[in-house]
Amino acid sequence: MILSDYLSAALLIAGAVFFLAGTLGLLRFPDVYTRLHALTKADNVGLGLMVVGLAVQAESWAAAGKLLLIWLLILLAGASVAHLVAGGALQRGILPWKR
Amino acid sequence: MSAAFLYALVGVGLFSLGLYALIVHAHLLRKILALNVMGNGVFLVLVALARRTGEARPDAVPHAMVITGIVVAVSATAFALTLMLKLSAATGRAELPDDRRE
Amino acid sequence: MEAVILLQWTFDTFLGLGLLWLAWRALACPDLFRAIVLFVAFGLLLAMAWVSLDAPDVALAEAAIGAGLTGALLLAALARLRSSETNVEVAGQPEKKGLKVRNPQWLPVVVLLPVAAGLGYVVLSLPPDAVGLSAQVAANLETGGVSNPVTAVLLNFRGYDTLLEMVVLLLALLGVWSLGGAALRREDAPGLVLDTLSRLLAPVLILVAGYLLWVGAHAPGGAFQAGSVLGAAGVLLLLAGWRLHAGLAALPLRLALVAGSGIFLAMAVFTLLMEGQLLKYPPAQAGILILVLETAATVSIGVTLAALFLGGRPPNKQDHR
Amino acid sequence: MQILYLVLALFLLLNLGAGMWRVLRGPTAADRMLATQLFGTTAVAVLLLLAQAYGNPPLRDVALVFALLAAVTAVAFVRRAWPDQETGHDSE
Repeated sequence: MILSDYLSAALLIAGAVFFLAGTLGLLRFPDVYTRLHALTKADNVGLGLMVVGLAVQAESWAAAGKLLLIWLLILLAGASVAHLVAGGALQRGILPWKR
Repeated sequence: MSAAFLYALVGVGLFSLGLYALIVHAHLLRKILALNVMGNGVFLVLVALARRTGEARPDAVPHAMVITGIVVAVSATAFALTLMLKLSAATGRAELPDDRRE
Repeated sequence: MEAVILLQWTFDTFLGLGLLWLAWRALACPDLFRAIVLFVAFGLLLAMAWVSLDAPDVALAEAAIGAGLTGALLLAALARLRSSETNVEVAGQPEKKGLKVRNPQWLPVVVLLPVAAGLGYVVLSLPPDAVGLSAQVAANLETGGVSNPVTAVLLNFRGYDTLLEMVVLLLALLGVWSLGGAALRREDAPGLVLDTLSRLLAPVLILVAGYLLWVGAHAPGGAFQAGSVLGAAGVLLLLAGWRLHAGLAALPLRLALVAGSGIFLAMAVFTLLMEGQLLKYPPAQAGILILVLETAATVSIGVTLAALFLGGRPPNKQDHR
Repeated sequence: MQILYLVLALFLLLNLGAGMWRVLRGPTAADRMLATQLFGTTAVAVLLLLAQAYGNPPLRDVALVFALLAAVTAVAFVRRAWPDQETGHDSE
């Protein structure tokens, strides 16, 4: 184990924690709008941390770039889908949750 | 038993599940899903058995067959869905006529 | 090493159980929409199974088709089914109809249990080590023109399979088109977000299709994977409200559709005349010939899949007059 | 390191299994669709981990295709299959 291994392991584990948080949010949050947060924030950060953790180990700059591209694409897809779903849900009269 | 046989058995299970659903369900969309599950079961058996080469590269011929199979399956599914929609537009229901009752 | 093998086994077991469970739920749950969502999830899990079985070429095809096309096709069909069923005013809830099963249910179980057990027995009785055709593929790879064995099998050693497969795709589309024109549905304005998404993603999708086509010669990838990604690009554009210009819908579209099988057929005749054998390329030129074939096949597969999603013959110029 | 990659991949797979509960439960169609979106993101992470664990870089291309097509099914849902009246509870 060298320093970069420790760094990579720490980032990967942090990413997994965010994924766990995202799944918990998906299961525990009370309505569609709040669940959107769990998916678009926690999971994307989790994937981002994992991508950085793996990029540290990547064999070349091109491979690291491909990892980054994958993350950007997921961000784009997640953000757009969240917006479309939230807009559609409002249009169909699903009321946001109130305490 | 190696992992190849585990997946081959899963493939057999998927095929049997699909076949059961194909017989039991009346709705055509469900039948199309069942056919797809059956097909994926067959693909899984083929690819799993291609893995029996030990440490060497898996057999490429079943892989090639499955790739063409996946693309053919999706186009056949599209055709089946169109036929189903045609039937439903004509008769108002996406089910085959039940000749026991009429 | 022990721990790694144990972890792989655990992963494979969970994946296998997950596949069976998802398939069972998708086929048994009462709501059709839920069944489709579960089937899409099943496709995603299946792609991981291909990876676990060391079949990255298959995983690529499954990722493109299972994640993108199948779900879109099924959801669009379900939407049209609902509108047609409500139009005709069928008694009873259309949602509930998926549940209706024919009695008696135990009969198929009794018949199918021995079938399943027999299939399982046959699979388990196969020899645990079998090289299959991999030795022959490896031995002939030098003359194949490409170093990825799957591409070599698809385009060279068993090229006639792929030729006929292109024809099957075309036949499926002809079947769909023969059932009538595409439903002229009024598409809502896509809105800023969807418009931007499709404008950003479509070029990247086409670029990745080209990349997969190119790396297919020496790494996982190839015409089918590239064509599926191209088809997904078409589906995304169609969903965003884009339609083929009427001037392009007649001859150019049809040319793109038959390009794959047409060029394949021409190549078959050519090699038959030159080499005396169907689709037997001269080893020196095999690489470039395969690339030409794959490019044509990619375009045809992509356009065919997008046209299948549209679900009918696109309106011609003549129809507008 | 290989063990860590595989442990994390397994962990994410179990995470997926937990997310399935939301697909089954609903209550709205949008919830089910969102859960499959989670599937896509998690599957990408699993594939990247497996690529590293097995030292098999082409698996990253599979993850790339997943990432590219993550939106297509959800867009199809929003544009086509989302019923106009959503009561907030599916007819069970």
